[in-house]
Order: sequence, then structure tokens, then C-alpha cells
Amino acid sequence: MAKKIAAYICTGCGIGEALDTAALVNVVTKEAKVPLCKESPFLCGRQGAATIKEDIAAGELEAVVIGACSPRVNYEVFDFGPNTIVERVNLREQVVWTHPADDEDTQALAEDYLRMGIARVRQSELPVPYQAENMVKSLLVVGGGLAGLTAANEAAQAGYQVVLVEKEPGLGGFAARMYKGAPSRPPYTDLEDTTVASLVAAVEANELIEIHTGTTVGRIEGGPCLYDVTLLSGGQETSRRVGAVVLATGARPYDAGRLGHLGYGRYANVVTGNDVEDMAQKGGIQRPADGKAVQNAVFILCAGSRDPEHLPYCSSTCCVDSLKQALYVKEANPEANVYMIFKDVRTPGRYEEFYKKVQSEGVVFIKGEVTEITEDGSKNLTVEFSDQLLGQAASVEEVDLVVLATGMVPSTVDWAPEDAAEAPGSVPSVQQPLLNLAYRQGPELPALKYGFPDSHFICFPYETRRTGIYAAGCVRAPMDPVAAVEDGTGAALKAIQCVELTSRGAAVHPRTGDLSYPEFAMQRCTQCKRCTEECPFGAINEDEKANPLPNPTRCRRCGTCMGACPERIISFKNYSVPMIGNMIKAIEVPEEDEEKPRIVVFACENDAYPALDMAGLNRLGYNAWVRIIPVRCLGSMNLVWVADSMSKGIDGILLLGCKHGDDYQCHFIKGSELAETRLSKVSETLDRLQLESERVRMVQVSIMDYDKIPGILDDFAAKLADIGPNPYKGF
Amino acid sequence: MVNKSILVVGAGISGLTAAIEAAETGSEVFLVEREAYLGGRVARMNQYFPKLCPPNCGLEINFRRLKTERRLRFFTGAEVLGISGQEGDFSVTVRLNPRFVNENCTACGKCAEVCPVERPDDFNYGLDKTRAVYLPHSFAFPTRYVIDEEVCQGEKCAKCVEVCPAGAVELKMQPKEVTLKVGAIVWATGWEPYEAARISNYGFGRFPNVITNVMMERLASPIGPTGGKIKRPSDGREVERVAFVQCAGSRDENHLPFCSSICCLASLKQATYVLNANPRAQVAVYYIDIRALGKYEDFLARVQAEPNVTFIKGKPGEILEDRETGDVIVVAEDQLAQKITRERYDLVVLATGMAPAAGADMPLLRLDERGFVAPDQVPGIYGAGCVKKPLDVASAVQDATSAALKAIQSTVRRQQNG
Amino acid sequence: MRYFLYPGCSMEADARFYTTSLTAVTQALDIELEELPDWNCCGATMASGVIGDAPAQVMALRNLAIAEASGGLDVVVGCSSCYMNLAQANRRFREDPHFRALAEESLAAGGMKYGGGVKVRFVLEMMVNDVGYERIAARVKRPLTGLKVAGYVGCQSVRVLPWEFDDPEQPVVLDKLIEALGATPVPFTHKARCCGSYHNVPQTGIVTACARDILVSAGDADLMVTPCPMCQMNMDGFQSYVNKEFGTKFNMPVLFFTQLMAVAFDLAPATYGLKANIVTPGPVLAPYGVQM
Amino acid sequence: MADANAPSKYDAGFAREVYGLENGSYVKQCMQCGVCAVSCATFQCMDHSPRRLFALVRAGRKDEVMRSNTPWMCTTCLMCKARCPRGIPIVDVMHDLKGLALKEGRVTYPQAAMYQAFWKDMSGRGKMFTAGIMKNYTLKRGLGNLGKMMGLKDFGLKMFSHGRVPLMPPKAPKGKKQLMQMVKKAQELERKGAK
Repeated sequence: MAKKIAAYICTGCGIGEALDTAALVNVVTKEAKVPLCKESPFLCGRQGAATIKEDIAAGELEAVVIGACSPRVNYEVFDFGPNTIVERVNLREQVVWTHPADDEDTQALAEDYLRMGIARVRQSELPVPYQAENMVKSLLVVGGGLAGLTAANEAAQAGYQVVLVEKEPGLGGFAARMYKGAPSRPPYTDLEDTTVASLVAAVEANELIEIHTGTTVGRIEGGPCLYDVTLLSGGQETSRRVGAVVLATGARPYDAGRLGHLGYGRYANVVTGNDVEDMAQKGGIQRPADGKAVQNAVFILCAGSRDPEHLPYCSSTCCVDSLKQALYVKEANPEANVYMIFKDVRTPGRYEEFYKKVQSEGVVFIKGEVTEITEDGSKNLTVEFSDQLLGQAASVEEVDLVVLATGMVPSTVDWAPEDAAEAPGSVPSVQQPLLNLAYRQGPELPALKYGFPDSHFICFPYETRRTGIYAAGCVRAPMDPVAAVEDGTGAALKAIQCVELTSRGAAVHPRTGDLSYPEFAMQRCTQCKRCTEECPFGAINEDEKANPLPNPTRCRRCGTCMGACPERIISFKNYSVPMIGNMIKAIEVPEEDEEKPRIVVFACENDAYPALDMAGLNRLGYNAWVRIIPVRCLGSMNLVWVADSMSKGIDGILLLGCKHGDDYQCHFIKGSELAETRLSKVSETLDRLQLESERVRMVQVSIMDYDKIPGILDDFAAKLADIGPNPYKGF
Repeated sequence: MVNKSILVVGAGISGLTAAIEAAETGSEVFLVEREAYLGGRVARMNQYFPKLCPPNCGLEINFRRLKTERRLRFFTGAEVLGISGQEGDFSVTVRLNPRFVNENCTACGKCAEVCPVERPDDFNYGLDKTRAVYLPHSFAFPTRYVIDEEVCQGEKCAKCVEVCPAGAVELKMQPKEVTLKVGAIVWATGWEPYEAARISNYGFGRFPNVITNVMMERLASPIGPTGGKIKRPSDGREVERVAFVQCAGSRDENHLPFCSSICCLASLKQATYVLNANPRAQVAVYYIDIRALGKYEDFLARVQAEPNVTFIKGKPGEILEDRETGDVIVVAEDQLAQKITRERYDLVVLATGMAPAAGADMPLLRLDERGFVAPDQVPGIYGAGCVKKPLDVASAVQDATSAALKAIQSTVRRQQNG
Repeated sequence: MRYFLYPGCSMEADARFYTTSLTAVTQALDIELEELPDWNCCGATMASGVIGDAPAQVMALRNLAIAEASGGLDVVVGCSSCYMNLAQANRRFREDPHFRALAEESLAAGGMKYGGGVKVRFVLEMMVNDVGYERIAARVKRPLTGLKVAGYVGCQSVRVLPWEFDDPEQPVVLDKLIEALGATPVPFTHKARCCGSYHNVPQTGIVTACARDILVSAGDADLMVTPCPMCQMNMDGFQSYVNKEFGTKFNMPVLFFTQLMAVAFDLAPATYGLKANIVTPGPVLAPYGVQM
Repeated sequence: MADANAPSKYDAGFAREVYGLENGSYVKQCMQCGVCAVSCATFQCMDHSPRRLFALVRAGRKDEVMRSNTPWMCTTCLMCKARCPRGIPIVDVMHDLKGLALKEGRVTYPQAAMYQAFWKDMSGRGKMFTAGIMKNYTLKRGLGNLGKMMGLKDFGLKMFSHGRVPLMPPKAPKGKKQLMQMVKKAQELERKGAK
């Protein structure tokens, strides 16, 4: 049954001068049969908004259509609470600010936008938040190292229950091996006692935290607020339900066995930085070969890091760790000579002051490349290197200890077992079982380069492709202990945020708070698997018959599944294939002889739509043939819309979406890319209709491209003029 | 009675993030910003390293989150005057400076067309001018004009009042003071570029073609003073030879003794600006150590692979100017070649570092000897982002997200212990 | 305003006329300069090279000890090098406890003690901070309008305690003082560069090279003023060597800034000491009615 | 005699000797940025930049450092000291290196002779007397140097004709004897301190 709708047309900001608003009212009331339509000179003013509120109260309106400015402005003025559907028709930025006044084409554009808005609102329903049995808000933290302990502790401090899982028999992880910590507070020059022990104590003492050591995660099923976790410990299985997950399994040192060229494994007195931490813990630095005191020590930085043969990246912490360990050597023997051979000394921020401190202790820093390490009969070492500060070859003889500053490898990956230690070094690539997710798209967090399941977004470092699962600490990226603590805390916040939103049935970033979610008309499903394959977040599982099994709490509401589905069985309450279809159908297509082509533009509402608004704000004009339809993401673009448009006589279709590829900017990861792939298939459809495939085009735009937008739109219009009108006009 | 709301001071990327993350987790949040727009320093960046993507993309998302988040209220032109109280029960006095332009503004720009007064555009670091009534920048949020009280002629001119079709200009607007009751405070007032003129031997302020890295962001920005063309200030010629001088003021006890952490990557990024604008251009980077940590190393490798980019290990001792041509000459020791070099450039970009911008002395807020917000604060007050230490954008956001949780803890802790 | 004047060795030898003009100018400004009793060499750089910094600085401190014992007036120094040595020794005495102990014991060996209470002032700094540009301008009887002057500050006075009273590399104080005299300071990037110092004898080429760069940088100045005896001697006395070596035609008078002040104040011509200047300023000052 | 470009065998012995000098330990703090290398009035004449000289010290290349003309080129213009990002008083370190070179009997450079000539004259008087210094210097440099000295004739005559060359030495301070006692004491204490 038709819902109660009213429309309001603002005549301010030049709309009234540029358009025949009386005619607009006519379109709304006479043509679209909307009973109530009012004009206001200043709709966003107190008066205007008040009128609308009164009408809503009086007439129990379910939906209002606001013909005024862009939805990006005056958002709070036109928010009438959760029970009123609001449709903003952008008559300002995208009509009167970008097109000539008193012009029949501008008028037609405004009228079409109103028709489309009304069509949209007629299809739209208030979303009903997703709720399920036994939704929980507790967290699972995987990994009991510094980041994991912090995440658990900080979440508990905020009042949330935590299940903490550590595969080793004890908590503390890598940080517990450290003898001392680098300076983290003013004056930033002195070694500090490590805080891990006290953190472990705090975690053990907190009744909100349930600790499972010697335990691994056997399986994780479900989704946010509904995760069923199977824990494995000594053959025993236990299960817990949690709301969200923090992955803090840390990193492992690069396998020094692969650094034979630096003498590791060949010479007893060549060790790694971690060996030095152990030595220091056990009471002092000495020659491993014979326990004698260390008089000469050489640290080799970037041992296997920043090296295409080994780890191409920088492990961030080795420089500072080596500075720290150089002081251990001095502590054991103040007379010791310590040399550091480096590519670059990387002591960012306040660590620079620590660098100076270590220098003033007499540690000598040499920029150079080690060429050879040899050993004599009494196990003394000679380190030969190119001394780039002096521009000549150089050596240190009678060396008692060579320390290799090895980098870190994320615990998500390891080498294939068949790689013997002798095999040439390489980036480990075999995925390690950490979470064992029961996800159709694979058991672990998708990784970016080198196995780090990091965020691809600079602005959103906790962006995740597995909703409700957040990586923290050195598993996410190489980082120092201070950053790992911040990261553990940040990930805990995101996990808490996820359970709070999800338990209300709301979406998480980037459509935070969206209450809609996709519903599947299963009886029409053909088991084609496109939705389960294409969901960028792995939200949809499959049964053995290849039926999709949606997990609404994993969903990010981008609509990629809706766009993927050839049977159009996937819809949101307020966003669906027929809804957009009806908007297209609502467009009035002039007769061929009028030579007024029509172009449908599907614009990503994250970047392209704001860019179109910016064009308006800067009063950049473009042709009046375009009809812009905002979409949640180009991933939600369903090919049937192309057919709908073409059969309606629309001359061309333009997709404006985010950049894809390695440096993609699509906020739903794959949406714009998928749209492009689908377009490549569309030519078949067009051929079936005997239409040129050039009638459909996709362009990647960024929000900064607003000045290029008129050009893009007009070029396309020109192209269509060459091709000629769509023969289906008037059918 | 414990107050559950949170105050975030500063709406740069750190403050925005802390505020939005806390609000989306369920807290009431007040966000105060001194400038007339939100976004802080990142709004003035052209691209982020290493993705080379525009900051406005992420800001647009953040602004949308902020618009739809009913728990969050923000104030622009707002300055914190004082803080008192304790965790769970702070009261903060905030001065709201008049914008002289009200909500009715539609940014149509008619006011600026008639405004007779000009002022240096501080958003563009003085590289161009605006009128006394101006839109801070084309992506400014809120998208409203503002009047610079310092230079506006006020009532006696009032041309803007006459032409404004929305009646949005209110020259009589007065400053207001409000007191906010909050349970926790996140201090995220960010950083400012080190004052390059203090580095006398580099000639900034004396030689027009010596600029700073923040100015370079504006020169390269399509919405900047040159529309994205990298022209040298002296004669507007597009540049052929550009030098980047690292650690200009950082790692230097005469200036900033710490490393500013981001300048190396910023210069690598800006080298790509130069090459994109002019593939034939020659770029030289003078450095002590190149600090591209973690996976940023890939970005370093990518720029090192550019045939037109050379790296010179050696911090320049001085920069001279050729008075006739305006060219700038960089004198340095090329250590790897073990020789002194004197190279001529069209433009020298000083990679000036980050000075903390903690603001006026504030009771209860502890600063360290360098002016950063110290790690140890009274319970309930937390630093976030570059006011705590030099950070890149991703790390600042990460830090701000953690600050949001610490603040939330402060609003529940006192509740738990009654 | 009363001060001790520490003349130092050159100001009573080759730079006598600096002392003469300084004395006249300070009198004209009602400043009492009293020569520091029984002063000794500041412990010049070369001493440091032979006997080390600490002993050389002890020599400097003896002078301050005398000043302290004789009433503790600020010690005004005309020579950049003397100022450097006295000021540096004084600061180290205050800030470096190890040195303070050493210095106290050494002074005691000569029957003296110093409490660190004396201020060491560079004459230029005293002039602009204690007297001030206004008072100086007010005293001008012969405005040097149109005279283009290169204010050559030299190196040591502005750099020994950077930013103490001026930018260590691009100082402005001397230029402002030139303005106060009615003259026009020329843009002059080398205004704080080294003149080559004592190399004038062992390796003259160094001085001529430095002097050439400085003269070039002074551009179209009519004359150059400096507060430093070493700078004055090298720029003035070796200008002919520069011209010979580089085939240049420099003819730039190099005055002590106090000489120019005396001229601008229209004091007794005898106090100008212009005859001591090797490159004569006669022609450039004639338009202002200065007889040589 | 070792060549400054021969391979270095790093040896901490000499570095420790330098660290023991009054300002020597500052050498440790050098981060090899190289600002000093071009901040010196005489850098074109130096056989090693101060930056490289410090690297040689750390490498233990005593002979090259002691033979280097770098410390003698220093004019004490303080530019390096004002610019050094690590706050190293490079000038003062150079004083120590000159002193060490003199102790080691490395006096081939005319500047070395100048230093000695100056001290010989000044220590005898408590004040400086140019004519006296020139006498000592000429004697030290010997006949071979007379040609060079003649080159300064023109300068000397001009100074004289403009009345700038006093013939009589300045009056020595009354406290001259005590002054020298102080210096002697300071040298003793400094030597003790260094040990």
C-alpha cells in the first residue's frame, strides 16, 4: 500500500530564480500524485523545518522528499528522527549551481530529479535492525604478548569481558625476553625496566579476563557478537562465544640461519640481538665460545633487512634495539669497544636523543656494508667492511662478539618446511593457522604485502576485511613496544565499538550506524556463488549445495552482493535493485527528434558524489543531459540497471567510482574494481540489444577531480552524439 | 556524580579520530577546534605517502561519520581557556570566537567579490591572498565563509552585508564563553612547522626560492595557490631542478633536537610531485640518514629507482642565492664521493620538522622540556597525535584511537568505584 | 652609565684609533668608560692552541676577577676576539663546575678569587641595548643621509653566544645602528663571515680570498664599518693585496663603527682617527663636510 | 708514512687518547652530518673536512690526524660551532688537536710556528706585542721563509706610515708573575684532570 509522502521545495539559494517552482510542484502533485507539496523561500531556516515537523506530526507522514540542497549539507536540519524516511533531492549543487537559469533543460533536469526522488522514496522502507539470539559483547584476544596483554587489559579497564589465548605456557611473549626497554619518557636517554611483568600481573589479577595459556584457536564460526570460538589445549576442546576478536600474535625474528654470509651458525661468537637480550637476562654479555669477557663488539644493523635477498622491508625496531644492546655490552665491560655498522641510523622521534646518549658512551657508528667476516684459531673474529664515511675499505680485528640485528617476520606466515636453512633467503609466504575462521573466503585475515594483515587505508589503520577482527602489534606492522601498546589499545577500542554497534544492529565503518542489511529471497537463488565470492568482507558463507549463508553481523552494507546477483534476490529495506530501476524508469526520455539525449550517471557516494557537489560549489557547469544516481558503492551496481536504462531509451551510462588497483581508494576494497569487471561482461547484454558497448563507460575519479568532472561528463555526451541516439527511444 | 562525556581539543586528524571513534562507541563528545574549519594540518596536505592519495577523501568519510553521529558536537573558532576538576568531573571553559557569518551562508562567494580588504592566506602559508571575508579552502567543513576580524573594516564598510543574499553576515557577532562538564579530556592540538627563518644559514625568508615542505604541499595541490603547478616564488617559472634538504631544524640542538619522523617520507613524496609535474626535472635529496621505517622502505626503493632522483649523504652547510637569476646554490659535502659540492637549483625545499603545538600553558596539562604533551598526565587527561610526539598520519590515527579508549575508561572508571 | 673598558692588546696598538673614537663617542653619550686596572691578555686563541683552553681561560678570568674586586662594573670589550675569550671563559666558569673548581684553584695560586659576578659586554651590544637607537639618533649632528654603508660585524662577537644579542649568521644590530646615524645599510650576506684572521702572516692567500668574497658581497657600499680590530686590519691593510691577486679595483674604506659615529655626532675631527685608515675615507666623507 | 686512503684497521687507542683531551670527548657525539665540512672559512684549504677528521680519530688513524692541516686552518670564526647540530664545540676540539700536535713535535705548518711565536712573546709579557711575535716567528721559520716575509713588507710599511705600529712593547701588567703562576697551576690541574 502506498505510503504517506509529502514533498517540500526550497526556493532559496537561487533555486527559485533559476527554476519554475510552480511547475515543479505540479510534477509532484499532479503527475507523481504526491498529495502534499509545499514551497519555502528558506527551507533550512527555523520556519521551514518547523513546518515540516508539524506536517509530520499532523499527517503521520512516513516519508518526506526535500527538494533543496545536497544531502551533504544541512543534514541535521532535515533529520526528523528514526521513524521518518527522508529523501534529499539535490536541486542546488547538482541543478541550479551547475546549469543555466530559466532554461528548459535545467527545468527538465530538476523535474526528473524530483520524479526519481519520489520513485526512490516509494520503494524505500525503514530498516529494521538485525537482531539474533544471544549476542555477546565479550572479546577474544589471540596472543599474550605486549600488544595482546594490553588489548585485554585496556578492554577490561573499560568494563568488557575478555578471553585471552596464548599458545605458549606463559604470558609475556617476545617482550618478556627483553632485558631492558628503550627510553619511552623524558629525558629519553635512559634504559628503562620492562613493564611486561607488571602488565601480566595486572591481567592475571583482573576478574574480567579469562586466561588460556598453552592454548590455540581451533576454529572461529559466526560473526561479530556471535563468534563461537573453539579453543584447543592439550587435546582438550573448549568453546566460548565472543563478540569481536583482536589478533595480536606478534612476529618472529628473521631466521638468522639464512645469514650464513654474516657468519651465523658458522662462528660461535656471531649471535643475534635476541641472543644478546637472553645473555643479558642471564647475567651478562660474554663470548659464547668460551665465556670470556667481550672487549670488542661489532653490531651489524639491517642483517637480512632492507635486503631483496631476505626481507625487503625495514623492521623499524632493530636500530633502537641495537643501541640498547650496545649499552648492555658497556654495562658488562665499560672498557669494551663497540662498533655499529649501519645503512642508516633509524632513531625516529625522541629516540634521536637516545642515539646521542649511546654515542656519548663511546659507541662508534660507521655507515658501511660488511664484505666479510672471518674467524681465527682462538675464535676471534675479523669484520671487513666498506667504510663509507672514509670512502675506503676497513676492518675491525680481534672481535669477541658480532651481533646481527635481524628483522621481524609476521606470525601470519612462515617458510615452507622444505626450505632448508641453507636455501637462499626469501620472504616467508606460507600462511600460518592462527584464527581458523569458518569463512568461505579463507581461514585467516587477508594480508597485504609480506604477510602483514595491515590496513590499506592511511586514514583508517584499523580498517579490516574481516569485520570485528582487528590486528594489533607487530603482526600488523613492524613497530616498537610503545607503538605496540598504543596499537593494542586502539584495536581494543575498535573491537568494543564493533560489539556496541553490532548489538544494536548497526553497521561499523565506513557506513557506521547503518541499520539496513541485505535480505535474500532464497527461493529464487540459483546457487551461482557470485555473492559469496564477491563480498569484499567474506560475510557470506555457502552450504554444500552452494546456497549463500549470509552473516549479517559481518556485513558492511556496501551492496556488492546486491550488485553481483544476476537474479536480483538481494535487497536492503532502503536500497534495492528495483528501487534504482524505478528511478531510471522515472526519467522522462524526450523523443529522438528533440535531440536531447539522456545519460544515467551512477556515482559512488563516497568520492564521486561529493566531487559533483564540489563542482556545483565552484559553479562549474556541465551538460543537462545527465541524471545522477548516487550508489553506496559501485560494487552494488547491478547489470540489470544497464538493461533498464537502455530499454528505456537512455543514450548512455556513466559509472563514476573510486580508484582501484594496488593503491585502491575504494572504501569497500573491491567495489569499483568489480563494477569494472561487470562492465566488461555488459557488452553481451548490449549486443543482445544491438547496441554499441561504448554507450557504457566507467571513469575512476577522486574527490579532488571535481574540476575535471564537467570535462568527463561533456566528453561522454559528445561521444554519445557521435554514436547517435538510442534506437529504443519511445518503445 | 561522574560525567560520561569527553572533550577533544583540536580537530586535526588525531582529534577528529579520537572524537568520532569515542562517539561511535557510545560516548557523548565535544570537539573544539581553534580554526574556522575541521581537518587541521592534513587538510593542507596534497597527498599522503606512500599511497599518494588525497587527504580530502578520508576527511570526507570522517565528516560524514561526524554529521550522522548525534552524540558528537563540534565547535570551530573555539579555544580552551581553562581546565579544572578531576577525572570524571572536569569543567572546561571555552571561548567561542565570532565567525561573523552565520549558518545561513551558502558559500556563494558574493561577499568576497565585494570585499575591499586583502589578507595573506595563512591556509596557503602566505603564498597568496584572500579577502577579509573568505572560505578557508574549497573543501572547508563547515562550508561557510568567515571574516578575519584583524583586517575587516567592519560596520563602516559592510559591503558584504549588503550583497549577501542569505543575510548570513553578522558584523556585530560577539565572542561567547561556555563551560563544558566532561569526564575526560583528549588533548590533540597537533604541531606546527618549525620556524625556518631561524635556520639562518639556509636563507629562508631572505631567498624567495627557498621554501618549506609544508609550502610545497600547497604548491603541488590542485586547489592550492598555483593550481598544482610547481612554480618557484621568485619568477613563477616551473621548476627544473629541485633540492630537498632533510633535517632542516630537526636532529639539531640549535633548533629541534629530536627527529621529526615524517620529513624523509614527505620529501620522497614531494619528489614524486616534482616528477609528475615535469618528468624531465632533476631532484636531489640531501640527507644524514634516510628514515623510511617499516614498509615505507618500499616507497624509498620506488623513489630511489627514479633515474632523475639523486641522494646525497651530507647535510648542506649553507644555501646561497644568485642575485641575478634567483637560483639557489646548495653547498654540501658529498660524503660517499668524499668531495665538496656546490649545486645550483631552481628551488630548494627545506624539510622543516614538527614543533609541538600544545598551546598556552594549561593547568593540569603537563608538557615535557621540548613542549610535547608528556606521557604521564593527571588521570583523565590524555595526549593524542603529534602534540605527544612526531608521527605520520596512520600512526597518529592509531594513537588517537587508543586515546579514545583511555578517555572512555575515565568516564566509566569513577562510575565503577562509585 | 659606568663601565670598565677592557681595551685588549690591539686597541692600544694597531687599533689605537678605535679606542680614541670609542672614548669620544661614549663621552658624547654620557657614558663613563674606566680602563680596567692592570688588565692582561685575554688568553687569545693562539694561547689555547699551545696551553689548552682551560689555562687560557684562566688568563681571561684574571681580568674579570680584577673587575669584581674593583666594584664589579660590567666589562665592556671592543675587540671581538677579546670579547669571545672573556665571555666564553665567564660562561664556562658559571656553567661547568669542573672548570670552575680548576679556575678557582688556579686564580688562588696567583692570590686572586672570582665569584662569577661580572657581566662581559660587547661594545656594540652595550651601545644598542643600554643607550639605544633613539638616543644615538638623537645625538646625530651630521646625518649621513645617502651614505651607503656595509655593516661588517665579523664572526666571533655574534657567534660566541649565539642569539645572545643577535642572529649568529645574519646579524641586524649593526645595520640598525647605521640607520640611526642617517646612513643606509646595504644588503650584505657576508656581514658575519670570517676575514681570515691570523693567517694574514703565515698564509696570506687565505686572508685575501676571504677579504675578496666579503668585498664582493658588500656590493656598491661607499664604505664599510666594523667593531673588530682583526677584521679592520685585514680588510683595510690587505685590500691592495686582494686587488693585486685578483686584478680587482676595490677601494673600500674600512672604518670602526665608532669612527663613523664620531663623524655623525660631529665631534672634534681629531677623535675620528681617519688618518689611521689605510684606504682613505676622505672622498666618500667629503660630501658631508669631513676634512681629512 | 700511512696514507689517509689506505684501508683502516679500526683501533680505539688513539680515539681514547683524543677523548682524554680537554674537549676531545665531544668527538664521540659527532653524527657525521657534514655541516661543518662547508661551514669553515678555509674549507677549501683543508686536507680533511672536520667531519672526516673526526671519523679518522674514531678509526684510530693517529698519523693522518696529526699530519692533517685541518686544525691549523681553523680561524676560530665559530661558524662550525654555531651550526653543529650536535652542539660540538669543534673550534675547541681543534685547539686540543693543535696542542697535541705541538706536543708530538709536529710543527711543520707556519701556523704552528705562529702559535709558538705568539705564546713565547705573550707569556713573557702578559700582553701581546706584534713586533715581538714577528721576530720570534721569523726566527722560527728561518731564512728559507724570508722571501715570504718580504711579501708582507708593503703591508708593514703602510701600517707604519699610518701610525699603527708601536715601536715600544706595551707595559706589562703588574700582576704578570701571578698571572703566570695561575697559568702554570691551570696547566697542572688540566693535565691531572685529563688522566
